[in-house]
Amino acid sequence: MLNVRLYMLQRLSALVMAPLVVGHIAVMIVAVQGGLTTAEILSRTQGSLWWMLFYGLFVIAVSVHAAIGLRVVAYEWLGVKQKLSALLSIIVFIGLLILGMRAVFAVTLS
Amino acid sequence: MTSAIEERDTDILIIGSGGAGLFAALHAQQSASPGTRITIAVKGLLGKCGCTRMVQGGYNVALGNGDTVERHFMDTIEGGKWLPDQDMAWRLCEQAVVRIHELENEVGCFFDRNADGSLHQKAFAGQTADRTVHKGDLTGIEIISRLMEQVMSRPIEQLQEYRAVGLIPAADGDGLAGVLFIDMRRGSFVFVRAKAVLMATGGGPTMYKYHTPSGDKSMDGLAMALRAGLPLRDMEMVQFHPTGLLAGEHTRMTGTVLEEGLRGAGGWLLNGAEQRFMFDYDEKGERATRDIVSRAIYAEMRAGNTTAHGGVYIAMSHLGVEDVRKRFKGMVKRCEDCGFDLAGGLVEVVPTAHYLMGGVVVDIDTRTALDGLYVAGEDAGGAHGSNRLGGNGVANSTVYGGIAGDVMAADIRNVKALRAPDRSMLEQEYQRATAAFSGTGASVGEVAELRNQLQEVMWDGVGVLRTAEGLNSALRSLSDITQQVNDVKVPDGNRAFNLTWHDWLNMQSLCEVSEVITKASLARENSRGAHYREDFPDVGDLETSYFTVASDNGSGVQVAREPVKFSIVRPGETILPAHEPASLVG
Amino acid sequence: MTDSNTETLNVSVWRGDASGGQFRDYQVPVQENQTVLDVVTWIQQKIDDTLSYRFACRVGMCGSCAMTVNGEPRWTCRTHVNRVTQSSSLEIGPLRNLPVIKDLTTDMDPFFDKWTKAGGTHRASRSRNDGMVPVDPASKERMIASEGIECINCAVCYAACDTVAANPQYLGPASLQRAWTLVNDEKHDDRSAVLRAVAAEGGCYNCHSHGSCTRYCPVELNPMKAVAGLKRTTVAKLWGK
Amino acid sequence: MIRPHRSHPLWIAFILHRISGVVLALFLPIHFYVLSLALTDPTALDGFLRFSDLFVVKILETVLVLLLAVHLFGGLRLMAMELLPWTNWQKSLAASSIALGSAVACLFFLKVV
Ligand SMILES: Cc1cc2nc3c(=O)[nH]c(=O)nc-3n(C[C@H](O)[C@H](O)[C@H](O)COP(=O)(O)OP(=O)(O)OC[C@H]3O[C@@H](n4cnc5c(N)ncnc54)[C@H](O)[C@@H]3O)c2cc1C
Ligand code: HEM
Ligand code: SF4
Ligand code: F3S
Ligand code: FES
Repeated sequence: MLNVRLYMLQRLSALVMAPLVVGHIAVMIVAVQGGLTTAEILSRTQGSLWWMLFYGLFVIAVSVHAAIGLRVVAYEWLGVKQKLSALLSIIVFIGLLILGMRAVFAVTLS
Repeated sequence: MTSAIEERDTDILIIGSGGAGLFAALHAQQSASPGTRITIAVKGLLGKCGCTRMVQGGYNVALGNGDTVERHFMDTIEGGKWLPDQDMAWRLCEQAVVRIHELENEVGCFFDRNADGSLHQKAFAGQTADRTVHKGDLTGIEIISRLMEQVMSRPIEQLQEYRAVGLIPAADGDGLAGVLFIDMRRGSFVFVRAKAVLMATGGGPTMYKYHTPSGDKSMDGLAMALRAGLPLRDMEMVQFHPTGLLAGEHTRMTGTVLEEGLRGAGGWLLNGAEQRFMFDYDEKGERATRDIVSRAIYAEMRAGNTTAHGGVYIAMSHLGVEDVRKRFKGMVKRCEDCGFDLAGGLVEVVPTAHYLMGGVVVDIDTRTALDGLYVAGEDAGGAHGSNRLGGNGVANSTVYGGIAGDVMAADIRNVKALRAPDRSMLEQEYQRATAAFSGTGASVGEVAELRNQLQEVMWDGVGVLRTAEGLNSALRSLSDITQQVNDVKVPDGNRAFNLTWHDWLNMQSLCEVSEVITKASLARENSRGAHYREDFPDVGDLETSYFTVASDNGSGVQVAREPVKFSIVRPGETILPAHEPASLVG
Repeated sequence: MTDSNTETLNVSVWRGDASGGQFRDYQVPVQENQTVLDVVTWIQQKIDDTLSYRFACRVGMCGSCAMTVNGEPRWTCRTHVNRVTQSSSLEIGPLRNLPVIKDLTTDMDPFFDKWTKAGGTHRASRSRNDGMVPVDPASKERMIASEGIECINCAVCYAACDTVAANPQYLGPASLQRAWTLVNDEKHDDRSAVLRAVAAEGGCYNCHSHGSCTRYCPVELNPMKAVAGLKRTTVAKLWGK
Repeated sequence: MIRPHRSHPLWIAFILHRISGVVLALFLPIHFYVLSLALTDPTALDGFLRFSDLFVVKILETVLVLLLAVHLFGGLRLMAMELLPWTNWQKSLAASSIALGSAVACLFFLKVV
């Protein structure tokens, strides 16, 4: 099911995400206090190249990572055939990437 | 009815996957001409049955540091009390050197090393040099696992859970045509034809109440050989190990070996009154040799000085509980798993039937009197005489198994075609094996009950201490038990993996060979090595030593005596150079 | 606690074959020093002579007797009944993850086929005519190889592993552990071939470190550690090249 | 029924890792969708954020953080086990990673409420 490449991609993406997740959680703990508003979020992120890179990278990594992860789970737990789960995995990857990038642009651009 | 028998062909057929069988398969595969079909058939799973896997102590081989093949040979001859076939013993000692290198370098075993990287060798009892190569105290697992891997990864056909039930001669009476098997998983019969057949089913004296060999062994090979008219030698020579675990009759753990090293390290044997007794029998006390200790324990038992289950105790705690725990980790854990505290408490032990020195008469190339049949390993007689040195068992099976593989590969080059079987023999063996289903006798539990009876009879009458009276009475009981076995009815609903049927077949083999052991014991009117006659306690004249040869030519088992040929060395002499010390062990 | 002769065990034994089956109940008298194998033997010898099971050595060396006992994979010849009974009842079935032949016996061929597939066969770098290689028993490599060498190929770990259950290609803990000993065996002629075998489809990357293999190995080996070693070594090789 | 052979620490660590991973992966599209509202429909986003002031939703958020944190530390533990030299306290490490994850989630919960 997993070969070296997929295995390494999953680990690599996880390693990339590790600091980003720490950052993300930290931001949430700090930001969420007293509730969130759209304006609040946007004022922090909008127009910031750094946040764009931060979340952009996050989205790429998580798309790769979750796609590989779900591929294994589909194969092992849902009995999805090898080929089909590979296809599914690609769909998940593209889907997450598009949705994720849209979200990143939404909060950082405009 | 023979139409119920499936047939298949091969060139070289090997029965058994112990050290002898696996080595034969490997060598045959290496040396046969390309395209030769090689098949290995075994009663259990490949490499997971038989006794080679259970070897603890190790493998005897002379590898220098003062030790020589000559010295190994002399120890083997003296250990066997001048009864071994000297040419076989010599070949064993000489080829062990090659085989151990093969095991390490080609098969991939790893044996324990000294700190400087060289092989570690220790001295088993009865040896005059540090000679025994080992892998901790699980040497057999290392040897068999590695051999099994080699055989599994080569083009060798495996027939697992195939039980050999009969050797089928050629129709024209010229040699062996093939072997009749039961495919145990399906419960059906398969006749395998081959140009050469190695029988390596590993003897194994499991007809005794207490025994060490694995449960699949039931003397099938020797029984088949006997029925095929082949002579068996030294059949009275049953080696007992002094310290088998005694845990009650209902557990299969009973009889399994507690290692020799326990006594060597200073363990005590105590009788039922918790008193040491070994010094009443021998000045070396617990450190005396296997046969002496076994006889002493047996005598205590007969005198009624026993523990709850009727044995004696082994005690280790005086050596320091923690030390024992560390030094004999495997043994302590094994005892603990079934509820005994070896390190701190007392564990009940009893002598237990361990090894059969006797077997089919073969030449030094494993050939038998029947063309096309070869025998190696514990099934073959001759190499050990009246006693086997600890560590010479695996050496024997691996050395001669390898030889058999090479010899068969060479011999079949001159065999043009498969031999046509004697159909009436095929039919006869088929009928014999299925007679269980047409018996008239009783119910569930009968076979197991008869096995218990057989084991009692052999233990009491043909055991550690023997007399003419006891042997004769055992013979009578044996014929009675055999009769009852023939009458048993085994359920015929489903023959697939029908264990009760196989227990019955085991009993058939065991009864046949028990009779041979008993008659051979009667024929030897002296006490040599493992065989002890209370009515003939003398060793007898060494110069005129004889060995027993039993055979059945259709009129019952007859035992003859044949003089030992001292082809290399005569009693009282040695082939060691004059300046060599008697022993190199400190 | 024991009125040994009168007390009985309620034993459920799986009966059937490849086409299916169900549990059947038996009453077996409690005895001291009774192993699970002894219970099964008692049933076959005294109650129901059609029961099939497998054993050979009866002392934990051959790995033929493993079964599922009260939901856990175990060697039965060395499992004392006291250790596993729950309110004097026992449930005994065939080992998981292997095809059933009949009752308590399974076909172990898939297990051994994977053993070979994982590269678990020594390849000779010298012949019987060469001397023996001196090997320092305390060298790092040898110590690692020795850790996993006493495997009795009982398939208990294979049955315990849920990844084996879920992923038919997965080579499983025992074969990978054997491969790991060979990767650390300096006598092996082509160790990178072993690494290639374990990195291929079905290989070591499929292990999710459940640790059930290590938890249940009756001889206390650590296949999980061996598989981690394979992952580490194969990945390092990827960078190294 | 969870069979007894699965009731040991490392197996529990595995199941937590897998479930957290799957739940996070399923949550992700929703998360992304909601954030994209900033671009397409800011009022809806505000509505959503007010909705998330509800106590139940706060709990749900905390659970997500818990899963993320547990998955993070569990994942780091796995990678340490696979890629760094072996250590013999895998069970303790597994327990610690779960504990650490829970601690982070607690912190989050306390701050949020
Ligand atoms: C507990 C124990 C410890 C020992 N320790 C030592 C030691 O330390 N050193 C030493 O040198 N020796 C030792 N021995 C002796 C040694 O194990 C044997 O002498 C040797 O291994 C025999 O090898 P073999 O190949 O002839 O037979 P085995 O290894 O017994 O193999 C026999 C094979 O034949 C198969 N078979 C049997 N019947 C049939 C049939 N009807 N059809 C098909 N197949 C059949 C069996 O299933 C098995 O595969 C020990 C023996 C025991 C029991
Ligand atoms: C923070 C950093 C993260 C790390 C360190 C990490 C680490 C890992 C690792 C090592 C695995 C492999 C587990 C295995 O093979 O047994 C894995 C699996 C997985 N991860 Fe992550 N992960 C992280 C974040 C995420 C995120 C944010 C998601 C969700 C979107 C996610 C979803 C998954 C999924 C679905 C799996 C598959 C589960 C399985 O195979 O058991 N991970 N993760
Ligand atoms: S690793 Fe342990 S459990 Fe697995 S096959 Fe080997 S001995 Fe059995
Ligand atoms: S149980 Fe299975 S998943 Fe890996 S750690 Fe052991 S092989
Ligand atoms: S019978 Fe050999 S391990 Fe249990």
